[in-house]
Amino acid sequence: MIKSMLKSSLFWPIIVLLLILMINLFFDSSFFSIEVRNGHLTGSLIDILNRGAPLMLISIGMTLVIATKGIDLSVGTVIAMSGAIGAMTIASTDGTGLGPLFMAIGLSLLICTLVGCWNGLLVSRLGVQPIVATLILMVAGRGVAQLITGGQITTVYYDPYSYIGGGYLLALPFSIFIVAFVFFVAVLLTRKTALGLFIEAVGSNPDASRLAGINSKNIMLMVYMFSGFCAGVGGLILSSNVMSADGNNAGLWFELDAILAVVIGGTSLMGGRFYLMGTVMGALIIQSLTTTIYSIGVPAEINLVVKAIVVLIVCLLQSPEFRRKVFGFGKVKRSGEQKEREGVTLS
Amino acid sequence: MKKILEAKGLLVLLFVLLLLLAACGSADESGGNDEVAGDNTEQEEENDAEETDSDSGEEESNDQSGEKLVIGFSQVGAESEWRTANTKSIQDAIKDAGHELKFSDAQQKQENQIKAIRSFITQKVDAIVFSPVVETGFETVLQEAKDADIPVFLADRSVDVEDDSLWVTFLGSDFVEEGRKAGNWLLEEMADEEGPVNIVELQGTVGSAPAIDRKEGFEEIIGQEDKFEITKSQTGDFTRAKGKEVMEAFLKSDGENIDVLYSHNDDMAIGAIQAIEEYGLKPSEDIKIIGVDAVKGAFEAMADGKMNVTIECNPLFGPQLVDLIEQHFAGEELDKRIAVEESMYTMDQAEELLPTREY
Amino acid sequence: MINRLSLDYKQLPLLATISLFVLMFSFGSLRYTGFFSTQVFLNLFIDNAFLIVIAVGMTFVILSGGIDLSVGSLIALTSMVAASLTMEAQLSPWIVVPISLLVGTVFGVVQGALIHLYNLQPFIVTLAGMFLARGLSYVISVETIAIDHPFFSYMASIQIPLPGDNFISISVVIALIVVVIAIFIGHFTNFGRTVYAIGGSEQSAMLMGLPVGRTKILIYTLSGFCASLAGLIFTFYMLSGYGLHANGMELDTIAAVVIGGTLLTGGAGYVAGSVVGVLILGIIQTIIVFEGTLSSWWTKIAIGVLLFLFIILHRVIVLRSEKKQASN
Amino acid sequence: MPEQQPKLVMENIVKEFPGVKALSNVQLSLYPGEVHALMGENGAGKSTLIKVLTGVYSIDQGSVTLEGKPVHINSPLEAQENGISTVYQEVNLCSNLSVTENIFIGREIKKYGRLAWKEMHQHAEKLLEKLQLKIDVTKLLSSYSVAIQQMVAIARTLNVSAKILILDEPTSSLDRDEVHHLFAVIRQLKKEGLAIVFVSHFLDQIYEITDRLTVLRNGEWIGEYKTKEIDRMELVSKMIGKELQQMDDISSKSTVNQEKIPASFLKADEVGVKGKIDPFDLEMRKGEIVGIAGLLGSGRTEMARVLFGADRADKGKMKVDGKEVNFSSPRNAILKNIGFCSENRKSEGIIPELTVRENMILAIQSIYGWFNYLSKLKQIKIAEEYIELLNINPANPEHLIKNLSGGNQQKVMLARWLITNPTLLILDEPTRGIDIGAKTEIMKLMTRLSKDNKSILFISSEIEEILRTCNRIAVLRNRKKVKEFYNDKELTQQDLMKEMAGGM
Repeated sequence: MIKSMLKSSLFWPIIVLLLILMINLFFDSSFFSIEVRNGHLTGSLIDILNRGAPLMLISIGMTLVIATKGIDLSVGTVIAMSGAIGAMTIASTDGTGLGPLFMAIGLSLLICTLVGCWNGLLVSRLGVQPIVATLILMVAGRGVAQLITGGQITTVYYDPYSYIGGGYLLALPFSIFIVAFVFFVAVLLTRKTALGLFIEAVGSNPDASRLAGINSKNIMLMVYMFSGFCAGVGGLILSSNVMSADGNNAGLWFELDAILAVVIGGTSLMGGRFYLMGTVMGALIIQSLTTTIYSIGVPAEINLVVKAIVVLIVCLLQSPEFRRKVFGFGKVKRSGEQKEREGVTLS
Repeated sequence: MKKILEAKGLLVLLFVLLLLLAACGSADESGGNDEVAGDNTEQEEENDAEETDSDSGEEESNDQSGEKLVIGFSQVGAESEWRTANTKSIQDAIKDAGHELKFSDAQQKQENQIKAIRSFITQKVDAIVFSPVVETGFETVLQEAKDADIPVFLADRSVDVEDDSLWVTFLGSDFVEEGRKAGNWLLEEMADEEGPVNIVELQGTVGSAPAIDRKEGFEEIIGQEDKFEITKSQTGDFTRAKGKEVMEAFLKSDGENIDVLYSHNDDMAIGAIQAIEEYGLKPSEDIKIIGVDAVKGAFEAMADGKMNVTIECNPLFGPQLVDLIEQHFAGEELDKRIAVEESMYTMDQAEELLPTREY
Repeated sequence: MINRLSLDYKQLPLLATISLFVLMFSFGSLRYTGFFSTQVFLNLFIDNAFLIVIAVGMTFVILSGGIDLSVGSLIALTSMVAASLTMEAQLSPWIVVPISLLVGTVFGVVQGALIHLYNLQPFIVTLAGMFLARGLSYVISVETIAIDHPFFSYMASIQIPLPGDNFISISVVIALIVVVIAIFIGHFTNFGRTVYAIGGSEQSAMLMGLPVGRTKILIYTLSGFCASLAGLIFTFYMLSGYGLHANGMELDTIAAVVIGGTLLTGGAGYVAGSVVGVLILGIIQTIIVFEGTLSSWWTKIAIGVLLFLFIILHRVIVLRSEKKQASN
Repeated sequence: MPEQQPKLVMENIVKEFPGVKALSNVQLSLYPGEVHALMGENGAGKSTLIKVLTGVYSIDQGSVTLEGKPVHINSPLEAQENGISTVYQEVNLCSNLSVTENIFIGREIKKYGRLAWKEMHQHAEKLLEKLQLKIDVTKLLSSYSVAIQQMVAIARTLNVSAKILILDEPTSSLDRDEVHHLFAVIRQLKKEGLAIVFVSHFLDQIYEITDRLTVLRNGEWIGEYKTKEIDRMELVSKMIGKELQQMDDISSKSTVNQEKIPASFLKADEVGVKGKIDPFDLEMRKGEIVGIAGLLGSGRTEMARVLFGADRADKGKMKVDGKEVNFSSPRNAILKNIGFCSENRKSEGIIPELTVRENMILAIQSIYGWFNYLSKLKQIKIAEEYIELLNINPANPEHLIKNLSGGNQQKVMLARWLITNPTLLILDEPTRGIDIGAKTEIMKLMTRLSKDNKSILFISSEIEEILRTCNRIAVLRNRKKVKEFYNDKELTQQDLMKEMAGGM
C-alpha cells in the first residue's frame, strides 16, 4: 500500500504542497479557515485556488505540449496578447449589454488559438525545434501586444468583463470553475478518448507513431493550439482581474512557471507519459509558495532564492537516484545504468 | 559541377532573403507610420522627417547654423503608461520643433542603452538625450560622447558620475522628493490620530531607482513620528496584477489593522484598491491610499472616492527639454539640475482635473 | 587526398549565417550614411563582448544536447560580487577577479553535478539556478553598486587603437582569446570531441567508454566560468554591480547560438557560428538604432521576424542536404 | 586450448531487474585465441551477460576473474581499460561525428597537446583497409550505410589493444562479402591471441567461425560445448528447450493452388521514388506470399516504404482493389487494410514509454480514431490473446515495452499489425535478430495468414526462408526490380543469388 503510494507520481508533489501549507498554518493559525463574507467564501485556500487559476490553466496546456516532447515558450506573451485583444475589443464597442463581453472573449480566444496554430505549424509541418519555434513568438508576441495597446495600460470600463476573473458562482470564484471545466475537458479528451494515447505515443517515438497510422502532425498541431487556447483563457482571467490590459508586463515569466509546474507534476521534458493532476498540483505548489512569501513577510529580495530552493527540493525528491541515495529505497544503482535501462537517449 | 549548382541555389536563396529583409524593413516603417497616424496630425511631420532622412547629406551641412538638429533619444523602455507618455512627449516636442529624431528603446536594459548611445556617436548626431536605466556605469560611453563633442542631456533620471562635465544638464523628477511629499501629506492627514498608524507599502521593481528613492523619501518623513509603522513591505513590480495579488495577501494576514497603503506607483495602487474592495473594506476610508505618478487612472479612482492622493511625477517635459537643448546650442549656460514642475493632487481636485489629464 | 574546398553540408548553416551577416551589413551601409565604417563593425564586438563569451560557453552546452538558462543571472551575480568586494570590502582586484570567476565556476559545477548525478533535466536545474543567482545578487544588495576603482576604470576606458582612427576595448581582446581557446577545445581536444559525441548520442558515447559524466559536469562548469568571465567584462562595461543586469540575456544567448547554426538537439554546430550569431543580433539592433524611428514594439517584432527567417533558411538547408544525402 | 590459463572466467553471475531475473548462476570462460559463441533465444540473457561483462550493468552476485585476478567492472570505460571491447548489435556510434572520430574518440592521438587529425585520418584509413574498406574517413558517419557503420564499429575495437573482443550480432546487417571480410579479420585476430565472443543467429556462421559455445536459456546456463562436437539439431534443441520438429511443419514449397490465379489486391504500376527506388511493377494477390530478395541497399526497404505510403511515390500509379490510390502518409495505407512492420524496430517500431498493451492496440486504435476508444477491458483482452498466441515473455500486458528483449518486442510489433487484420501485411525483416523458435512461429503465422486469403510481402536477408515460404519472389538490385520468379520446384537458391549479385 505504502509502496504503491510512494511510486505514484503524485506522492511527492502532494507532500510538498502539504508542507508549504503547514508552514503557513504555523505562521497564521487561521490559514485553513474559510468564512463567508458578502455571500462569498473567502479564505487563504480559496485565494490560492483563485490566484493560481491562470497558472493552472496554462500549465494544463503546457503539459500536453511537453508530452509530445515539445515546449511552448510563447504562453507568456499569448497572455499579454489575449488581455490586450479583450480589452481593446471592449474599448472599441459602446460597452452596453453582454454583446461586447462575448465578442471580446470570442475574438481573443480565436486569435490565441490561431497563435498556437502558428506554433504548431512551425513545429509539425516545418519540423522546427519547439523551443526555437516558440521563441519567435515569445519575442515578437510581446511586441504585438504592445502594438495593440499602443504601449499603454488600457483600462476597461465595462463591468461584465470583471466577471471572468473576479466574479463569483455558488459562492466560489468563477475562475475556479473555468479551471475545473478546462481540466475536466482535458482529462476527458485525453483519457476517455484515444487522444491521450496518441499524444504519449507521438511524444515517445514520433516516427514509430507515424508508421502506426497516427497523424502525428495533427496531434502536435492540436496540442499547440490547445496550449494557445489555455493561455488565452488565462490571459483573459488575468486581464479581467485588474480590469485592464498591460502589453508590457502581463504574463511575464509565466512560461517558466508553467514549465516548472509541469515538471514538478511529474511529466518529463523528454515527452511521453503525462500527468494532468500532477500538473495542477505543481501549479498549486508554485502559487502557494508565492502567497506564502507575501503573507509571512519574506523580504522582497530573497523571494527568488526561496523559490529556487523549493524547486530544487521538489525536483530532487522526484529523482529516483536521489531518493535511493538519500533515503536508501531499493538498491543503489548507478545513474548510468538507470539511463541505459530506461533507454533514455538525451538528444 | 553539382557542387557549383548547389552553391548557386544557395545564393539565390540568400538573395530572396535579402529582398525579404528589405521588404520587412520598409514594412516596419510604414507600420510605424500607421501607429502615429492614429494620433492625428503628426503623420505628415513624420513623413517629412523620413524624406529628409534619405538625403541627410545635405542636411548635415546646415547643422551648425542651429536651424535643424539631429537628436538621438535613448529611452528606458515602454514599461508603464507613464513611460509611454514620456516617450511621446519628448518625441513630439523634438519633431514639432523641426528637429530630426533618432529614437532608441533600451527595453529596460542598460547594455542596450550603451549600445544605442555608442551608435548615436558613430552616427554623429548633434545632441543626445537619454533617460538612464540605472544610475551607474555610463562613464565610459559618456566620455566617448564628450570626446566626440556631442552634448548629453539627461531626462527623467540622473546618472551617478563624478565628473559632471560629461553632461549638460539633468531635467527630471526627484523621486526622493516625491517620497517626502507622500510622507508629508500623511503627516498632515494623520496629525490628529493617536496612533499607532499601520502602513503597508507596495514597492516598485526591486532595485529600481524610483522604488529605492520613493521608499527612502517616505521613510525619512514618517520616521519623524513614532506612531507610524510600516508593517508590511513587498514588491509589486509596478504592475496592477501584482499590486492586487500582494495586497490580497496583506489583507489576509492582517486586514483589520491596515490604516494606510503607500504604493510606489498608481498602477499598483489601482490593483490594490480592487483587492480592498473585494475584501470588503472601503478604500480611502478604511484604508488611506497614497499613490505616485498621477496617471489618469488615479484621477478616476479619486473621482470615485476610492483613493486619497497621488503625487505627480510629470512625464510631459518634452517641450521643456527641447527648449533647454535649443538654449544650449544658442550658447546659454544651463544649471546642472533642473526640476520638472510637479505637484500633488488630492481627491477633492480630481473630478475637475480629470478631463484635462492626457495620460 | 581530401578536398577541403568542397561544401560539406554540415557547414552550410554556418556559411549561410556568415553570408547573411555580410548582406545585412551591406544593407545597412546602403541605407544609412555613416553605417559603412570599420568602427561600426568594431562596435559590434565592443558592445557584445560579454555576449560572445557567454555564447561560447552556451555553445558547448547546447552541443551536448543540454541548455543553460542561468547565464544571464550569473552575469548579474558576478557583477554584484565584484562590485561589493571592491567597493564594500575594499579588496584588491587581484583577489576580486579570481573570486568573481570562481562564483560562476562553482555554480556550474553544482549544476552539472545535479544534472549528472541525479539525472535531472538541465532545463529545470538551470532554471532554478537562474532564480537562485538573481536572488543571491538581490541579497547582496538591491541597489546598484557603482565601482570606482582605478583598475576597473582602467579596464573600462582603455582603448586599443587600430589603424585608421579605430579602436577596440580590452574586453574585445578577452572575448577573442576566449573564442580562439574555445575553437581549439572544440576541435583539437578529446574533451571537445566528447561533447559532440554526447550531443550525437549520449548512450553511444557511454558505450564507447567515453567519460560522459565527467564531461557533462565539465560542460556546465565551462559555461558557468564563461558566464562569470562575461560578468566581469560586463562589469568593466557598466562599471557597476546590479541585480537586474543582463535580465533575459540567456534568451539572447540561445537565439545567437541558434542563429549561428548550432542545433538545439545537440551534436552539430560551431563556436565560430555562435560568434557570428551574436554579431547578427548586434547588427539588428544597430540597424534599428540607425533607422531611429521605430517604437520598442517594432524592435521586438522585427527581431521575431528575423529569427523566423533564419530558422526557415536553416530548415531549407537541412532539408536540402537531407535530400541530397538520401539521393547519394 | 583448454589447458591454457583462461583469460576470463565469470562464475555464478546473478543479475536481477525489477520483476525479472535476467541471469541466474551463469558461467562463462574464455581462452586466448578462441572464438566463443554465445547461444540462446531472444531473452535468454545473452545481451544482459554482455552488458554485465562490459560494465553497463553491475552484477548482483558472482565473480569475474580476468587473467587470474578478480575484477569489478563498473563502466564501459573500465571495461575498455581492462581490454574488453564490444561491437553492439545496434550500431552504437555517434553518427554526427566523422569516421575517424568514431574510431578514435576516447583514445585520440595527440601531438603537442592537440589532437593530431592528420595522423588519425591516416591511421583510420589503414585500419579500414584491414577490413578492405576504402572510404573518405573525414566524412560524417551518417553519410554511410549501416553496413559500413558496422565495419567502422569493428575498426574502432581493432584500434584498441583488446584482450577480449565481443561481437554482438555483428553480421546481422552485413552482406555475404562483408561477412567474409569480417571472418578473415576474426581469424587474424584469433591468431594474435585474442579471445573473441561471437553472437549470431546464423547457425552456418557459428559453425564456420567458432571453436566453443555456451548456451543460455531464460537467463540460465545450459552448458558449454565444443562447436565441432555438437550437431545442429542438438544445439537448437538445447537453445529452445525441446526437441525440434516444428521446423518441418512448414511446407517446403508454396501451398497456393497456382492453377487458379487469385484476386488481385494491390497493383503498382511504374511506381518509384527518385533517389530511392526506380519505377517498378508489382502485383499483390490475396492469399499469396511474395518475397523480396536483395542485398542490403538494394532498395527492398524503400520498396516496402513506398507501398505503405511512408515515402511518397513521385512516379507511377497504384491501385488497391481496382481503385487508384495515392498514399501521402502511412495512415492512408492503413485505412486501405495495409500493415507494415519496419525492420528498424527501435526507431520506427516500438513506443518505448508505453506498455505492451498500448503498443499493441496503437494501430487498430488509429484506425478507429480518437473518439472510438477501445475500453481498457477490451484492450487487455486483445493484448492477452496475442501475448498467448505469439508466446510473448513476460506475459504481462502492463509491462513497459522498453524492458522487453528484442525478439519479444518484435512479436509485439507483429501483434500490433495482426490485430488490425490487414489484407496486405508488409514484413520487413521480421525474423532478423530473433531466435529460431520465434522465427518458426512467424513463418507458420505467415502461412496461416495466406490461407486466410491475406496477402503478405516478405522481406528477408535469408534466402532459405524466402524460398521456403513464398509463392512469388521479386529480386532487387541497385534500387531496381530486376526479376520476378514463380517459386516452383526448379527455383533454387543459386538462381536467386545470381540475380541478386548480378552480372554472373
